[in-house]
Amino acid sequence: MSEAILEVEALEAGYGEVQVLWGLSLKARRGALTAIVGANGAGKTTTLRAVAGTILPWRGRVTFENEDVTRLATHEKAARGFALVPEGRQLFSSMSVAENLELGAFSKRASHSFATRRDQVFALFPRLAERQGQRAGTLSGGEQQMVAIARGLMSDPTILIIDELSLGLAPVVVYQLLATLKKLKEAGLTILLVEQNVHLALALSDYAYVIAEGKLFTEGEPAKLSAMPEIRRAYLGL
Amino acid sequence: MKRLYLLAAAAALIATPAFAQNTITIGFTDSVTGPLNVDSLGQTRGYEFWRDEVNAAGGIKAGGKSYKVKFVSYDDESVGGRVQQLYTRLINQDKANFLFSPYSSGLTAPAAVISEQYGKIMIDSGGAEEKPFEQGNKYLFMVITSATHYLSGAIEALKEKDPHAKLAMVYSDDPFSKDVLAAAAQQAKAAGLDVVLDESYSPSTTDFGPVVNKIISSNADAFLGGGHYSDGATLARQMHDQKANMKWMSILVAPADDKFAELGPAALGVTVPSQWEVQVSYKPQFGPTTAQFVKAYEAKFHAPPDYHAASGYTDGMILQHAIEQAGSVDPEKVTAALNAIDVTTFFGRIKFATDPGHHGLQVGHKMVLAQWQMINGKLGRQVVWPTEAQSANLLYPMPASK
Amino acid sequence: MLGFIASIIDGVLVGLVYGLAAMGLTLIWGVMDVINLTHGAMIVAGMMLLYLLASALGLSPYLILAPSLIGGFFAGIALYWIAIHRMTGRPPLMSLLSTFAVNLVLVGVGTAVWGTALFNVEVSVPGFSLGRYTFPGPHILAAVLAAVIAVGLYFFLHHTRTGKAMRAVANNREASELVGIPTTRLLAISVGVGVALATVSGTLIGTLFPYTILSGDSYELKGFIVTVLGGFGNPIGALVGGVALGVLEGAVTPFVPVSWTLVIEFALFVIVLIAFPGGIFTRRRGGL
Amino acid sequence: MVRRPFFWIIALVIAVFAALPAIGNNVEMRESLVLACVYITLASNLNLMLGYAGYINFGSIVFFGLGGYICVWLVYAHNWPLLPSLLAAGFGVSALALIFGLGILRLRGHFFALATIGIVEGVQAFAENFSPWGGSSGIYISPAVFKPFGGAAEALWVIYFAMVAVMGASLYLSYGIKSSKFGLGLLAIGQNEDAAAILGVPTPFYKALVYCISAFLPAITGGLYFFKSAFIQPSDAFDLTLSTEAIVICMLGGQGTVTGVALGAFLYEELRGYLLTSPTFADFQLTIAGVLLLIIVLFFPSGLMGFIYSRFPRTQKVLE
Repeated sequence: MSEAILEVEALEAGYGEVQVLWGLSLKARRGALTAIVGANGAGKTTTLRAVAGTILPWRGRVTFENEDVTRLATHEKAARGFALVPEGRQLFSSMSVAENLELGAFSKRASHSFATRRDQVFALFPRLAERQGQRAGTLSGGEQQMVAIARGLMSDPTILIIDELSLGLAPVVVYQLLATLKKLKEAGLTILLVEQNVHLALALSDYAYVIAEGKLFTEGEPAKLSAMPEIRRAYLGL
Repeated sequence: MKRLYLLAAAAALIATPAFAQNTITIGFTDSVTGPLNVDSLGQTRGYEFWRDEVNAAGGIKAGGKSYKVKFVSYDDESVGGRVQQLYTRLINQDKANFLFSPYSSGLTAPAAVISEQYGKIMIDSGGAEEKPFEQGNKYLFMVITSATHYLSGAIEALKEKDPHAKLAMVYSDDPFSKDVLAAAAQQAKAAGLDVVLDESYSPSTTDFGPVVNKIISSNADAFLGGGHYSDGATLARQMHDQKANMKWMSILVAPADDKFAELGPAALGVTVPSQWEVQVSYKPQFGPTTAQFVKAYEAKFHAPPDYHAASGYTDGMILQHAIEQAGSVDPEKVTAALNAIDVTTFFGRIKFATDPGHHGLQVGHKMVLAQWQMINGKLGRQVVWPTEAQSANLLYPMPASK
Repeated sequence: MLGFIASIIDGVLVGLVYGLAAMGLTLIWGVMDVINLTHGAMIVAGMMLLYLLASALGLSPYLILAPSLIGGFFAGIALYWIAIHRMTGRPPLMSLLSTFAVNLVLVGVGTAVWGTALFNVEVSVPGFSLGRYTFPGPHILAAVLAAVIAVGLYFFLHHTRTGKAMRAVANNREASELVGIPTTRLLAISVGVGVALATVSGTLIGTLFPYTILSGDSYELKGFIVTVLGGFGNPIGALVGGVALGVLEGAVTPFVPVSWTLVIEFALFVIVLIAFPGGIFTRRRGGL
Repeated sequence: MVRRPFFWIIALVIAVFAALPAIGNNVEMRESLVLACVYITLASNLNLMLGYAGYINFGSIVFFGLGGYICVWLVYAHNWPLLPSLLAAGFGVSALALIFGLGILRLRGHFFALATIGIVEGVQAFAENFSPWGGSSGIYISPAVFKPFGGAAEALWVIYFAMVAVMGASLYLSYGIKSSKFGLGLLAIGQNEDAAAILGVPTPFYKALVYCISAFLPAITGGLYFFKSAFIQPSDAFDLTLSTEAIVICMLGGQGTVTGVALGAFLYEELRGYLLTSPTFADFQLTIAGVLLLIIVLFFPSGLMGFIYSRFPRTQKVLE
């Protein structure tokens, strides 16, 4: 196994006086697709927000490429190659697709190779090339998710973090997107995927963490997890 | 909260000297802040100039005593909202014996209500509107010519120069200006002049472009209007910028201030009804002559006095005269003395109406008409009307815009 | 008839200036949902700078636009850190009050220093005449400059890195942060640009009319109307909204007493607000 | 309600307001308290909109000014006695508020706030042009109208006590609404209007109702105030600053609280009065007011009551 790019240790976080995460630890390894799964309200999105810095962790440590980034502002993390595709897409809805991609490459590290990266992204999502001039808010759900992923890729990420890839999308669209993720992984990109659909996550990932009630429930290779009776009962409906 | 009251009480104690029996307190509000600040400042300087002169001369002498004059004044912020509270405070807490008016008709009217309620004499040099004098007030006295007569001189002069002049009247939507122009419209009609435009604009107007176009469209060749300082000056500048080419322009208040000269060519030829100008030469029965007044004022403030300063000074002078005549500071006796006054000062003749329907209204004083002309290469005001008082000939038509 | 045409032309000229005066207000409003109540005071700051520099150094008024722009920008940055930064995420009332407080301070200091005396800066630029009606040169120049500034701002917002980032922040602050935009700095810059627009418009308006320390208020009020007509943050919308207002004033004046224009304006304002919350000329909120 | 301590606290406040200036015939204190009464009445009624339902209304001054105009006009032009004139002002303005409200209450947030500014400016411009109300010169009433009260001095006391009564009524109204189901619905609207509607709060009706109610007492106070002044003109009746001050007061005291808003109004009036009349501060009173407000907004956003509650948590049980 390769070294960990992102390491989260004993993370505690919450909103106001409500604590959501109670000492969570996990790692994402270089070149691997790591999944975080769990039921609705288990703390998956909160984990990502604390990691990305949109909320400030209460305690614990986030290390990214051997650097402590726990207290860094979100945009500074983004500048270090940290791309989060947030839940609900969060596109710049009144701006065009092309502008969304351009903004994806806002950080200095991404701007130098802008044209090549854009071509790569368009090769990955030919639909977006056709819709460059359209306002992002007027696209279909699947197309919007494509823009969101494409925007993340434009930043030349060291790690691509995707929150709830499948939420609200038709199965056929989800399937296409998964195929794309697979391609990206094969090209060597490190991916951290948060997914409510445990089936999907386990099918795709190299390593997975299961969270429940803000704590780590279990972790391991997907094959091992799918074999565990608790997992099968609680998450896979078998 | 208590502490604030204590502070205020302590401040009042410190401010009140122990030998209060030989001091009279005069209270007023002035517009330290807000849009009326410029005009109000002139009036306040007039008040203060009078006080300093009286005190330097040993105070007001009446009934064998001499009274030093003390002022208490507050900022009314150019709005009427607090005027009544402040005058009530002046009367009750600061124990003001007499009151002066705030600046402008809009503020004098609410203040007059309070002075009447408490039976305090208020001498008014800031509000020219007549309505407050029609309420049966007993203690309100106006030393300046009232709004009704502001433009009568202008209309007489205009009629003499061009009996067929077409008049545009555009004025600020405030009590004073409306009162002035309503009277002027009647006088113009009586004089056979043709009023082709008669409109008011909001006091907050900053751009008179459409108004000026409307004046041009009305084919008027003479203009009467304005209101207070800012709007009047802006109107003058835009009339000039848009080459309205009037033969005659009379604007209220604004051109009576020396700062009007800043408008440069836009000021040239503009006339203004003025309560008083440095050129007038009435023979005073008491008090300074115009020359003495101007000289002393300039020494103190390093600027020539405008009519607000002169009328403010007159407020004090007339009050002083009435107290001396009455030989007492008793309000009823001083009121009687004021009712009986008929004198000429450097400011002109002063006499108050005594019939109940107009009590306190000024009936003695006359206004002059001043015009901005080039004097030795510099812009300045000359008295041009009435002819017997003029310091220069009226320029008609006014010099064309260039 | 000629009079009516003249009124309309006048309305367009004045309207462009209204649009410019509103642009800073609507930009800050659009980017961060803050109504900057210091806007009027900032316009006056631009006017005062004009007076001070033009009378003290004898500079041409149009040269003073540059220091006005730069000074306004830094004043805006200061305003952001003093009154707006801590208000992010709080109810809209809070930023309204904090900017109102700063406005009180500015007007208070200004009044203490200058009183409400009138200042006049003379500008001689040849004008243009239509029959008896004259359109003074400074008005034409100001209108042209207003249009140029609006187009420049449009270009800045749509074709520069910072401008695009600003629109992104207006559109979605969290996503902006996620793609690496330092949103706090961008917000500060936005307020800087918004205030710079206010001071520049003040400097320009100062060449048209005499003014006092309180002259900004009416432009601030007109700015609200323009924003409602033209939508948020959109410089071209502001210009269109301004012209609509100016033309309305111009078109109405020949027919009704001048004093009724305000009643008509505000009645229209409320009706438009109710009928098109979000502006007539934009599709919806966030359309920066 | 009568059993709760807060009911008696309000009664005590009314008694103190009525008694303090009356003892020793302290006219100066009375005049200061008149303005305090106006501020408390305006701010408390504004608080129904702002603190409870979360709507920023810059137009509260319109209720005050229109109430003043209707009352003064009826007294002046139609020789009505004071009481029916006041009632006509109250009901007339409430009816107008309902009409305005139906239009602008569809707007939210800044838009509602702007529309209310538009209404203030529009109504003022209207009054300046409306000749039955004297246009911009306004209406003067002759001192003779005070005769039925036994003269001006007596009339001023009667008016003062009436204003204290209206102020007390405002406090009871705020308190009564807060502890009612209606008040709960308003607070829900203030928190999240859409959620409130889903939970079954009839939001359009509640909003219109509270807007209408919040107009009644300010209109009556306006009537009393301008009757007392014997003079009304548009620039005083519709001064936008007073509306803004009412909002500042709600913030200062703690929006949504009854005590805080009343206390805030009182303190504000005393402070402004002090700054305005203090020889030391007079020149910089605007600046000082601005700095103080900024400090409060920045560092004490929950206002006076927030501060009191956090320092003395037990007060929460007694105060509203």
